[in-house]
Amino acid sequence: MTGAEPKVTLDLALEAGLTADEYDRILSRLGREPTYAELGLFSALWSEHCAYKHSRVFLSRLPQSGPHVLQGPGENAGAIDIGDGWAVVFKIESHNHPSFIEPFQGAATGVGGILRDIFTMGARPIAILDSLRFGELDEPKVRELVTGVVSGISWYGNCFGCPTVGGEIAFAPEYAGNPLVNVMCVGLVRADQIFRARAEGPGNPVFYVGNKTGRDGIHGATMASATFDEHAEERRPTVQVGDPFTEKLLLEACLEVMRTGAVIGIQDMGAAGLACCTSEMPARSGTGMDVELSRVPQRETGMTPYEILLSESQERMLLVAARGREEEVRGVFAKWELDAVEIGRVTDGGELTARLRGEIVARVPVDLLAEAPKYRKPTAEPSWLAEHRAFDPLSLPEPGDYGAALVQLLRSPTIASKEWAFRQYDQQVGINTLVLPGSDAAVLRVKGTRRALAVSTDGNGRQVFLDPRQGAAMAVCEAARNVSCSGGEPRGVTDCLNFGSPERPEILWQFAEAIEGIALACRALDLPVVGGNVSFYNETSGRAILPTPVIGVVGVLDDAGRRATQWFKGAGHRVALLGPDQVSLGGSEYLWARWGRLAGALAPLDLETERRVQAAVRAAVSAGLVTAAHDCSEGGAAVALAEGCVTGRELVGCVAALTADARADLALFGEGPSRAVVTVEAARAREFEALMAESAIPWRWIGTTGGERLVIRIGTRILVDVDTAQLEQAWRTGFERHVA
Amino acid sequence: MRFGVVVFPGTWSDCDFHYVVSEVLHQPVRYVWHRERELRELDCVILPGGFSYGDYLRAGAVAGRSPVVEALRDFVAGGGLVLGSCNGFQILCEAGLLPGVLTRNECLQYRCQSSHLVVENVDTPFTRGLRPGQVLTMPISHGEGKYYADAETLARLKQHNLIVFRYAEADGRITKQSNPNGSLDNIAGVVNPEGTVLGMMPHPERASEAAMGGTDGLLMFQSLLGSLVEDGSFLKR
Amino acid sequence: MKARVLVRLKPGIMDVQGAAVKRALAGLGFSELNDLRVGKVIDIDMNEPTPEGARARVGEMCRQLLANPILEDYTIETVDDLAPRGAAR
Amino acid sequence: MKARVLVRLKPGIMDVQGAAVKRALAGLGFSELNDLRVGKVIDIDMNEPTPEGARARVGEMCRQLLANPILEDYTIETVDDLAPRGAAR
Ligand SMILES: Nc1ncnc2c1ncn2[C@@H]1O[C@H](COP(=O)(O)OP(=O)(O)O)[C@@H](O)[C@H]1O
Ligand SMILES: [Mg+2]
Repeated sequence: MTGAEPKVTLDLALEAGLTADEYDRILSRLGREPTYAELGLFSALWSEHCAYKHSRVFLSRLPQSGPHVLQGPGENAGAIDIGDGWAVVFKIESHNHPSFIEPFQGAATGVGGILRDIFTMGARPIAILDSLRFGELDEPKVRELVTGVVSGISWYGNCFGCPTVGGEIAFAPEYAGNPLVNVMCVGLVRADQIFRARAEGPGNPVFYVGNKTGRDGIHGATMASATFDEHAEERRPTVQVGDPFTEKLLLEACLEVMRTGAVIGIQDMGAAGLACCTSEMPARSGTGMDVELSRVPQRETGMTPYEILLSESQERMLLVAARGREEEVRGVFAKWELDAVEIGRVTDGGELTARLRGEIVARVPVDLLAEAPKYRKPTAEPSWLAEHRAFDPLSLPEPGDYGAALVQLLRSPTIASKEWAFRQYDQQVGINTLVLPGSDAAVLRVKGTRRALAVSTDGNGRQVFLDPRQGAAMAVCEAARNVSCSGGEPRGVTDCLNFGSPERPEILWQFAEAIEGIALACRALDLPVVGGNVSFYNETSGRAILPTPVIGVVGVLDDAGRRATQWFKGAGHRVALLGPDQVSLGGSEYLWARWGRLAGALAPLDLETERRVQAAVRAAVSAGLVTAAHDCSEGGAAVALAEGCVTGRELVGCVAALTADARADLALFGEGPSRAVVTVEAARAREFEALMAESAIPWRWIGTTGGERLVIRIGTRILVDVDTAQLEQAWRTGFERHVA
Repeated sequence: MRFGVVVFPGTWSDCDFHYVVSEVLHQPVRYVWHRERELRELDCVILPGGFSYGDYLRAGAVAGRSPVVEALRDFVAGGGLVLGSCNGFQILCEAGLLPGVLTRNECLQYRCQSSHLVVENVDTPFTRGLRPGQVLTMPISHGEGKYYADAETLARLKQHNLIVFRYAEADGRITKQSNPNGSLDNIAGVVNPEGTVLGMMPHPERASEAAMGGTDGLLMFQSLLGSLVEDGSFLKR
Repeated sequence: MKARVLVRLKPGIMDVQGAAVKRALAGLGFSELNDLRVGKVIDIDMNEPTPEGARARVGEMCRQLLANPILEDYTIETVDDLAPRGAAR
Repeated sequence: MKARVLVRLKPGIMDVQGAAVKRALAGLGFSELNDLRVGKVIDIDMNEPTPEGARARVGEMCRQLLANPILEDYTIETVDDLAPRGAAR
């Protein structure tokens, strides 16, 4: 074996991020010391990022199957049947750490990675959603991060040609040293033409396709230590740089080559690059792989086997073709001016063999690489949580001016309009987007059918912080409710779980609880989780982010014409508030924006009520009864009403009355699950009432649209009476004024 | 009318134009690969939006020197019609088939939004079904759409009425606020002196169905089809 | 004083622009290219009497804004270095 | 042979990016700037033995692709011009 690389010792293994036990396990399975390249394989594939060592035992709690599931977790992305022979393929992924180091390229390559996950399945990406969390905007560093991340997403998605149709941006000091950049992608494929990351048929050729390999992103954190670097002073850049143009060519070439029938399996080279593909693909198929590293197209000279195996250069795929059909594969990639090089073949015997000019540099059983140890580390409820939760927000004084408090909330960057971001995103390429960003969920038609898809992402770190189980369940409910309010029936979930270090019992407790919550909500709403991503270690100097599960939901509208948007459509429509009355200021945006406090208890969640409210909203939308439907979440009923007034093309006023049995600020700004505001033309009020009675949900009429002001009263007391233009101004500029 | 939609590496509005021509207008249409030189059987060639060759050096620069664009010169000389939208407009300018150049948006950001266009020239096959001064609503989606030409060229454009669309308010007033990218004189689209090559930054294909939020783009396609019927002179050969 | 800053991607960082331009030139018949990389040139005219002073201030500008230290290297040339030496249009 | 092309906006063409960078630098306290413009530098490594030959070919590249004559001027420097000051020409 090659002598150019250092001899492997326990110390080196520890430096590579393995534990002594793990190293022992490798020694005993191999029956010898691993080579340097082999150690690299283990270090990468047994890393938390690739192997989910700390999360796997918990993730198994999530419901993953259902009548519509075509592909659950375990492949590059999940797939759900949507009827008419079509399937949606979707997944969400994080790129938090790279985006903090280099916001533009980090976010851009995040988009690139998730797009590849979708099109390796044979699906054409039709929508991107970006869910972002940052520290507070008064810090210049945060503003730089925001502009860098948004322009990176804009550049990659726009150049590639997939519309960005939704997402979120929220702010909290806990994200200052660790922003979250989660990107979801949705693709469409014929249900019987889904491709998988398999390496079947010993003897079949293995092709490397796409961009050349450089020294990008070789996990510098572990092994690129000064000891082995001849030029320690010019530290190797580990940042990956995106190339959306090549990715677009790769998309077209992959979809075209898949149509030839010559492709057996394909996987994108994401984390741990070639090492990951050459072990995972055969491991899934009970085969092995024998590859010649010198054939890998390289951008730089003198790359070592270690570097070639572990490079995370972007826009690359590994493809297994049917023997005898190599020319077809080469032909398609040549047409798109991309490298497609046969670097090896599928073998039997279950080993990955990597060679450099014939000489073996690594030979490892693929099941050993693919089966990293799993851990169930201790969990413990944080000692401080009870105290946070015990706080009673009603011990704080009421605001003197409720109208001003509402304006302040609308101006809060988390609630304010995100148009500054999404107008930098192409939202329409593909001409499918029926509802653009700015409503509860984006709606995209499925050409050639009457159907449409509704998609949304949601997650509220504050609620999860105070009550991980219920907060995470509420995130599922909110994302699904956004889809339901648009008229879509939620069909599937993808989740991105952003947490601190799992080695701390209280963080792992948050994680475990959050998964329980997601599982409970998904069961209640009949939603399978078909894919997702775990991002741990989101902390700086011991300070973790708010625990932030981000939930992506995809729903189906059987009739694309029967959809709803959130803004009021004109005067004289009756306004109804659906869902329970019980709300809380605990963990609310109001408590944060006004008092800077993150404390209190959440309003209770009843999943059966949630299910029924969503079904009722959908029934009303699909019966064509509602003129607007809007989820009632951050900022409570007052903000939901104000958004109805100001988020459409024209301002529409509203007069509404809330219940008198609670304190005024609680009634106005209190947050609780399972609620939505809908408007109904007066002439159809009876029909709507009948439908609500049938749905057996709590609801009531609260007002009428019209005029130029938003007026909210409780009993005879007028609490809010503000010009819609003033509300709009606050909402439109609240975020943009910080970044423009 | 036989349409061709050109596909460069990096083009992305190709499928959208193809869809509108075949599914909305029910006209024959085929994709034209960027290496093709044979365009004679077509009546109208569309250069769609996208990021041809990544737009890495300058938008449209590399595509503007490709075989199909070279072939366009003969095609145009033979009376063929060419519509370039978004990246297609950038390519036509880079190729010298239209005067001027498109540069980075003045705000230095990409912009995807609805825009209003006032129609200045209805003497082209693309606009003959419209009224002078008519206001159209169409989306834009670009990072490099700021039209620039030197003073002499601008004077010539005006003198020969070669400016077809200008960014405007909903009521047709030309204002600085309605100019989304800082284009010279709010220029959104120009045509060659023969009226047969139109370049525009907005996306008519995204405004060709009511479900997509408007049909003003369709008016241009209908003008095109109308021109074929009414006036044989727009037929080439 | 005039100064010129050249900002270029660090060696090893993939230059997507350069690769695309190189390919395009090859397509136009320029087959003699071994390598082509695209960077930025920033021409500065500043109130600063000495080349040393200019160099120091511009270096500060590079560190604070003009170059991204993770991806880019920079070189600074002041009027001295820029004196004509046969560079032709 | 190595060559370097500087592509810059023609004088008189507004440089929005340059203006934005200048503003940002002023915001950081660099008040001594009179003017700042941003252009491109293209570094070429080519199979061409003579500076004259390189200059001619690169000129051709500029005319055909690298610069847009409506907007941009270009300057070509070959290895001679790039040699460190004081080194033999
Ligand atoms: N980063 C973003 N990218 C695209 N769209 C966004 C982004 N942030 C917010 N949006 C859009 O703005 C609208 C409001 O977002 P949000 O306040 O999260 O709504 P809700 O509270 O109803 O979930 C949604 O349509 C959402 O998709
Ligand atoms: Mg939300």
